[in-house]
Amino acid sequence: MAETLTRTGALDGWAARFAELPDSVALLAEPFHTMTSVRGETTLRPNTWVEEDGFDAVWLGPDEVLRTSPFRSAAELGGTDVSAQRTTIRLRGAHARDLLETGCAIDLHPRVFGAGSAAVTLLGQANVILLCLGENDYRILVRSSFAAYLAEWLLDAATEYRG
Amino acid sequence: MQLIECPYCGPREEVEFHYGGQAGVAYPADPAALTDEEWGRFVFVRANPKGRFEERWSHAAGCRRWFTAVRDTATYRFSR
Amino acid sequence: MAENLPEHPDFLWRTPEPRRSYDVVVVGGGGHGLATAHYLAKNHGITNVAVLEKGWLAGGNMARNTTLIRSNYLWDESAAIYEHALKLWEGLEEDLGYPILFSQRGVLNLAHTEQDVRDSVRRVEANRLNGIDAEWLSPDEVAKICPIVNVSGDIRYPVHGATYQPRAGIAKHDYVAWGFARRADEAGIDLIQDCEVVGFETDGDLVTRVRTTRGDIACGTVALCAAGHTSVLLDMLGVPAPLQSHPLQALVSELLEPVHPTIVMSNAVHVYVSQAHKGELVMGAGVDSYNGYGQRGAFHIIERQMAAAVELFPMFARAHLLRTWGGIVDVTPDASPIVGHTPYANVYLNSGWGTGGFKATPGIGWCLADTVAHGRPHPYVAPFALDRFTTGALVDEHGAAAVAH
Amino acid sequence: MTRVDGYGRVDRTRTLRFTFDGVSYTGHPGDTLASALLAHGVRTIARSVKQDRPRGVTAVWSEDPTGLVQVEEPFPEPMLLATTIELVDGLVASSIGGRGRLAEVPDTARYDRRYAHCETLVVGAGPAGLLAARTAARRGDRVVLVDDRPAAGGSLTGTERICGRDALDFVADTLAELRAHPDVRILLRTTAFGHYDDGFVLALERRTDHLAPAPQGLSRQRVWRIRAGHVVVATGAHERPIVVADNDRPGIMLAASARDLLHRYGVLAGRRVVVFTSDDAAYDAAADLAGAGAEVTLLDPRPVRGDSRSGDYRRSRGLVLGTGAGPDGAISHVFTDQGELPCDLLLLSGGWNPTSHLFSHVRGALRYDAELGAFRPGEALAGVTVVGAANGTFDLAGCLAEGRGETPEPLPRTNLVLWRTDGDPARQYVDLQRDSTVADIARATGAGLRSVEHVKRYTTIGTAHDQGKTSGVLASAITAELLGVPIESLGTTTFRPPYTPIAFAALAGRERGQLFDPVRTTALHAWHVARGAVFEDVGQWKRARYYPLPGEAGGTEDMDTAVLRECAAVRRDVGILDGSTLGKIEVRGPDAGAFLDMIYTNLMSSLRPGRVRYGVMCGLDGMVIDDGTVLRLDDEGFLVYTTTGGAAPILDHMEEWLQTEWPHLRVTLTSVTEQWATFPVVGPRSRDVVGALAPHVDVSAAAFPFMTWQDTEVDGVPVRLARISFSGELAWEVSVDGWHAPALWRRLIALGEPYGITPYGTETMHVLRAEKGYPIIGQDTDGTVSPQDLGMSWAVSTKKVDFIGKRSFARAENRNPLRKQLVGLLPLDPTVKLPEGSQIIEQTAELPPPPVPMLGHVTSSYRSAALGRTFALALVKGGHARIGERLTVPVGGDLVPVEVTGSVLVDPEGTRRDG
Ligand SMILES: Cc1cc2nc3c(=O)[nH]c(=O)nc-3n(C[C@H](O)[C@H](O)[C@H](O)COP(=O)(O)OP(=O)(O)OC[C@H]3O[C@@H](n4cnc5c(N)ncnc54)[C@H](O)[C@@H]3O)c2cc1C
Ligand SMILES: NC(=O)c1ccc[n+]([C@@H]2O[C@H](COP(=O)([O-])OP(=O)(O)OC[C@H]3O[C@@H](n4cnc5c(N)ncnc54)[C@H](O)[C@@H]3O)[C@@H](O)[C@H]2O)c1
Ligand SMILES: Cc1cc2nc3c(=O)[nH]c(=O)nc-3n(C[C@H](O)[C@H](O)[C@H](O)COP(=O)(O)O)c2cc1C
Ligand SMILES: [Zn+2]
Repeated sequence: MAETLTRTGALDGWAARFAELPDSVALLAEPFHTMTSVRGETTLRPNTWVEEDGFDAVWLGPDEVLRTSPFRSAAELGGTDVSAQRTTIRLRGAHARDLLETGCAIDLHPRVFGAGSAAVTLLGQANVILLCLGENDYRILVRSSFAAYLAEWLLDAATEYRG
Repeated sequence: MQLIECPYCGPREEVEFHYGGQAGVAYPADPAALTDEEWGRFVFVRANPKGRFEERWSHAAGCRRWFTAVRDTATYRFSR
Repeated sequence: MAENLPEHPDFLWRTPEPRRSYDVVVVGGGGHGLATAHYLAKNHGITNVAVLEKGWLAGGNMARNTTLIRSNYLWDESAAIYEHALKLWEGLEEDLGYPILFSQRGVLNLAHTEQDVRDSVRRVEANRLNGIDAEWLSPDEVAKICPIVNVSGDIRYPVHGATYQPRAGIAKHDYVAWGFARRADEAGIDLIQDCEVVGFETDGDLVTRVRTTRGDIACGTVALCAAGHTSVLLDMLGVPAPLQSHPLQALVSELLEPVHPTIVMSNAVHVYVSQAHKGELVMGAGVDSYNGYGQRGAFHIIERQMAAAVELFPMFARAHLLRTWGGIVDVTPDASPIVGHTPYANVYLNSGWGTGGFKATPGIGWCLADTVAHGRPHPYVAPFALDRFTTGALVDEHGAAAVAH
Repeated sequence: MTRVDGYGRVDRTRTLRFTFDGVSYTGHPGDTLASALLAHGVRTIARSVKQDRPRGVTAVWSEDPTGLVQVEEPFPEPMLLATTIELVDGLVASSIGGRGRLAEVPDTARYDRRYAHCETLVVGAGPAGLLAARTAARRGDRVVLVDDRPAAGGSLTGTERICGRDALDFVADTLAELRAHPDVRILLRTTAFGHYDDGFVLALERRTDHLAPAPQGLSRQRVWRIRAGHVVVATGAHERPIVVADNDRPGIMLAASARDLLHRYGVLAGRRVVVFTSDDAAYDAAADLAGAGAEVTLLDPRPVRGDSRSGDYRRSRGLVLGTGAGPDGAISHVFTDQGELPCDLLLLSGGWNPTSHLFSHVRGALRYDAELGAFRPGEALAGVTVVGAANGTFDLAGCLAEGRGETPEPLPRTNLVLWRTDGDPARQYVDLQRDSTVADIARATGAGLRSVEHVKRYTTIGTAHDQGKTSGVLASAITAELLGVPIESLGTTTFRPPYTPIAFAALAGRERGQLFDPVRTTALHAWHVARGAVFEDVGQWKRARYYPLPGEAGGTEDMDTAVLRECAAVRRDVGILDGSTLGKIEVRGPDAGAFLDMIYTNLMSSLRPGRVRYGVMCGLDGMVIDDGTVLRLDDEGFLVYTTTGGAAPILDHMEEWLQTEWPHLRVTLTSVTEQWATFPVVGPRSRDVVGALAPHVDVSAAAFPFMTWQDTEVDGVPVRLARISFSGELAWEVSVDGWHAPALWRRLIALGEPYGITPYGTETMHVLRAEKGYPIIGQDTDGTVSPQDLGMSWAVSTKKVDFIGKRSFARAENRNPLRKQLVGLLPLDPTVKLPEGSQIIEQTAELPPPPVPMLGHVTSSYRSAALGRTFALALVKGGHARIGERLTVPVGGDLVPVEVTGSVLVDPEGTRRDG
């Protein structure tokens, strides 16, 4: 067999188009983050994510936490492996929030949705998990089958900032 | 366009929710014991008041939890 | 397209004081109640009738609907009553002596997926066997009938074809109501506005009096024609029925020169459009998901509808939304009406027409009058009895009713 | 030219060129089309819709009922008000007769939307709104301030003094202060057009039309979706006319509008001006127009004038009764109770209507104020405050006080409420856009109508683009007068969004073209595209329907040829399908089995780990809603496959039952639809291919029986193999995580090459399953079909006490032997393919007259490579008992004879399943 089983990210092939964007709305695909869904009561505060020991824990609901890590395996994280269920897009730059506000209804003001915030919500017509990493720095987790749609949507939303 | 309070996630836009109609309609303990009419009523008939209504919603695009809320069907106001 | 609207007759209806007693009390002065009154007088000579309306006459869904009239329903039971209605529409202007601007410009129901195509063919074939005019059209044929529809392959959900009912049409809703009202009034029937029914007095399985905001009224027979408010009345009678009231919205554009010669409906992209006589584009979409009695709905429904409209009709991009409004429709589990007996021997129910009862107006008025006059369901409404939810003999018209019409 | 020096805020150092009705004109930045035309003395700019009478500019902003034009350049747009079109170089517009014309060319402009959140939204940047915004900003609120005009200041003309300073300086300072707050957003050219529940306000921002050429990339218009903790409505008031005969001529205007034209644009709309008013405000107009050089006569029916400005105008007590026109149809004189007066401009002022639309949108009740002759907000609404003229407070000091949140002392009123003067009702226009007159109202009341809602619909008053901004209250008042009832007993008609007309495209936003609805794709999408697949829309998914090969003469195969080829290849050799769109739900927990026993009609808890079972789900009414296979993963885990369309609804269905009915069950549900890519490898040679893929797995029939699954690894990547067949052939479903899907798929194709592996699409999949009589939920069912109807009684447990839908099977209708049941149909002519959807009737040589009783319909219909003929599946009344009978299917004009068969047409014995 010539080929070994290589991995493919849902947004492989978009890098060139992402690269055309200005720094103020930089998009980056972050493929291959391991993710697991862990069920049961959680001590995490609603609408937040935190860094734990080698992974990030994202509050998805009163009895569901998503663990994500770019380097750990699903077995290490525990729970149901959902690594390929969603893919990850990083959005940052001076207009990152402005861009999200063209399609996300929740209040993204840093006082309300600052670093450490997380929300399961809609962006455009895609269901996403939105994480705030810092000012104008976001991670967007989207169902893999919606990834191309969301990428197209984000690129289109960025039209205004292309100068 | 209502802002609906998810008991878990807080206020979110109406579009994130799925409506579930009347709350508190229990599944019959023994469906086989019901007459056709009683069963038909359970399957199809739900209250439809004008005014205060206890109803079910699910935060479909968010935490996916179902919850019960009280809303006035004439004013659309939720009682908080 | 008529340049000017016609002159109205000099007189429409009286404003009588309610009498103490009537042979028949029709609750609800919408299209259905008024048509019932008209046919009670015309077909059965019953004129000691009051139509009680809580607001202004025909100010409920009758004032709010998008006036689509068609009979191309799937099931035999539905086809029969809607086709009966359509035939009446075809002679209604003469019957009422009122220009109701009934315009048979045809309706296209677009298909956007393979399953839409199957469902469409199924309905067309069923319609034909029921003697209802129906055709299945290719995208090119669609474009011939309505050149402004985007039938190119480059939209998200390309048009795969459409069903076409040439005899379908629109009418001027208010004039229809007023035409019925005028005839009923002429026959001596009392149309009583600002008269809300707030309760019933019963004696065994009979309702003896109707309590209203304008006093109690003794009644022989009661016909409930309260559309979105039916549940409120049934609650007063303690009769459970599978009805849920939802807001349904519609909208119009400003007046435009004629561009849209027919009616186009699309289930998949959720919009339907016609151009009224004055020139405004009239559109509707789906119901809001939740129960509501507010005659108003959420704006995202309108926005989605506009997206669908511009997608299907690129030319509409710079038409302007002029006004939006909402009505309250009573929806049933199988998207078919509930008509006929109630547990009260002298109370007849007419409800559940949901998003599509305008087109039935003359038909249901005819059949309900007949039902009241003879004390048994007219054959066309018999299949729509309340007890079908017990037996399971539903008339599932979701396919035909997925989008408001 | 009627432009006067020293007035107006337009930039006269720059000249803009535009064309109206084919004639070229000039104007200045800051002009509107209306002000520029009036500056050139062009008074007639439209014709009325019914009577084809000339129409000019009646009011100076969005309340204008008459000045509708069609813009042609830069892009055609119908029915715009000349008063709100900002002048740009190269503008081309033309007059219209009350109806617009839509462009033939597609609109290429961008439209988008944006969300905003704030504690305080202020609508209207007049004095009241500015102060309200400033107060909120100083308090630390996040503030959004919107105003539909290009500049803040509202109806301030610049002649006023605020806090001892020039009003416009005060405006500039206040704006500067607001701009300095980081959390204040000021949106000019932005109309709040709809107010919904919970502080939700929609506003349209016009971003580029005033810039010529429009900048690249910027959306032309933007819909702001504002969620505000508190909404301050500071939208001012609309002046309304007094109705007099022939009041519709060009050259007749509202008094404040003429004043605004002078101060904002430097345009003196007439030289010989008659002002007819019963209120004090119009005295300002008289004084200012006189000051700018007009000859002004003011008529006021009141015996003593109120406390208003004096100026260089004549005033007399009197009434205007009608108007006369010159040859151009524009006003030339007025008839008064004292005789005729020549004029080129008549200003009417009958009082003011608070612009309370946004208050009314959220069902705020209005109350009639007899002193004002106006409806004003009559109750307090939570979360909404109405301030300034919108609240019926018409003096500047009062407006400022309300803006600050104070309650000013009401001023004594001196106005006289006058709706109309004597005259021919047929010439007294109430709604100038709809050509509706007092006579029309009289006809309506004469016909017996008693409600303003009826009068509106009878006369069409208030239904035009302006929605009765200046005419609505007049109509109520005149109706009241004619009926002899108090106006408050009639009220107004209902205010509905939008406040001003909004282009459809603006509301569509970016949800157009491919962004209209999400396109969902599988991990293999790129491969399908490269392979030339033809796609099918299945819900939001794009699924490969078939893969046409290059045909003869440079074309490609048509669908029939491609599908026959794919089908034959699968049954002869081996094929592979991208089945990744199937919904997948992991059901986990100690009670998972018990839960699934309630969800499925058959028993699931008895399934052993390593095994697979097919199952059917019904709704409460006993009708099939979905089907699919279930893998038992381990003691507490199941993997449920749903149909592609069922993925989301079935997960919702399960969650609903679990959370609301059986919360005591210890079960969790996790969607893993995209986690797992699934490829059926199907056909006699599938064993070879799967064997080559997983050499460590014994794929013999004995070791790997039908309806079992095993995990393995390929290059260290976990791969799941399941012996499931949706075609009757020997088959495995190969599943792998989405990351490795493309590589594994390519591997399978490479390994399958020696065996002639053929990728096939959904169409072939449908044919293969139909040949075996497997139904597709949603195609062979329509929500009215029970498992028994499908011939699947075997999948309905008789052992279980209960499951969803079970009780419904016992209803009368479910036991009706004439229910429609799934059967096969073979056209007697094996080349005839019945169109799907065709209806079925009793055997007949001639179509009887309608209504023809129908027995059912064709649900699936294909050409079969295996059978060498066409066949169909159908739902037929009492179908199971009719097997062997002949029936007729009308197709177009033909009557196609068919024979009813069992639904399994290929390999009914099931011999191919194990290879
Ligand atoms: C936006 C919209 C679009 C629609 N489009 C179409 C379409 O295109 N084609 C179509 O066929 N159908 C359409 N419909 C549906 C159609 O309007 C209704 O099915 C039909 O009008 C219902 O019958 P009606 O006219 O008698 O109802 P209504 O006009 O609603 O009459 C019911 C009357 O009962 C009165 N009432 C209620 N309770 C009481 C009481 N307690 N006492 C006294 N009076 C009472 C109400 O005030 C009301 O006037 C649409 C509906 C809406 C809302
Ligand atoms: N003398 C009188 O009788 C009389 C009558 C009325 C008003 N006035 C004067 O008018 C002024 C009223 O001040 P104010 O601040 O209340 O109102 P305003 O008229 O000065 O300002 C209201 C602003 O809101 C804008 N607006 C209206 N609806 C809007 C919407 N839906 N979206 C966005 N913007 C919208 C208007 O274009 C305007 O710019 C005072 O100076 C007052 O004295 C006088
Ligand atoms: C077919 C149809 C056409 C209409 N055309 C117009 C129109 O041209 N202009 C308008 O303002 N309203 C129009 N309306 C809407 C009515 O003004 C009004 O909104 C509707 O009857 C509901 O009443 P409400 O808004 O008073 O509650 C139309 C309504 C219908 C049903
Ligand atoms: Zn939630």
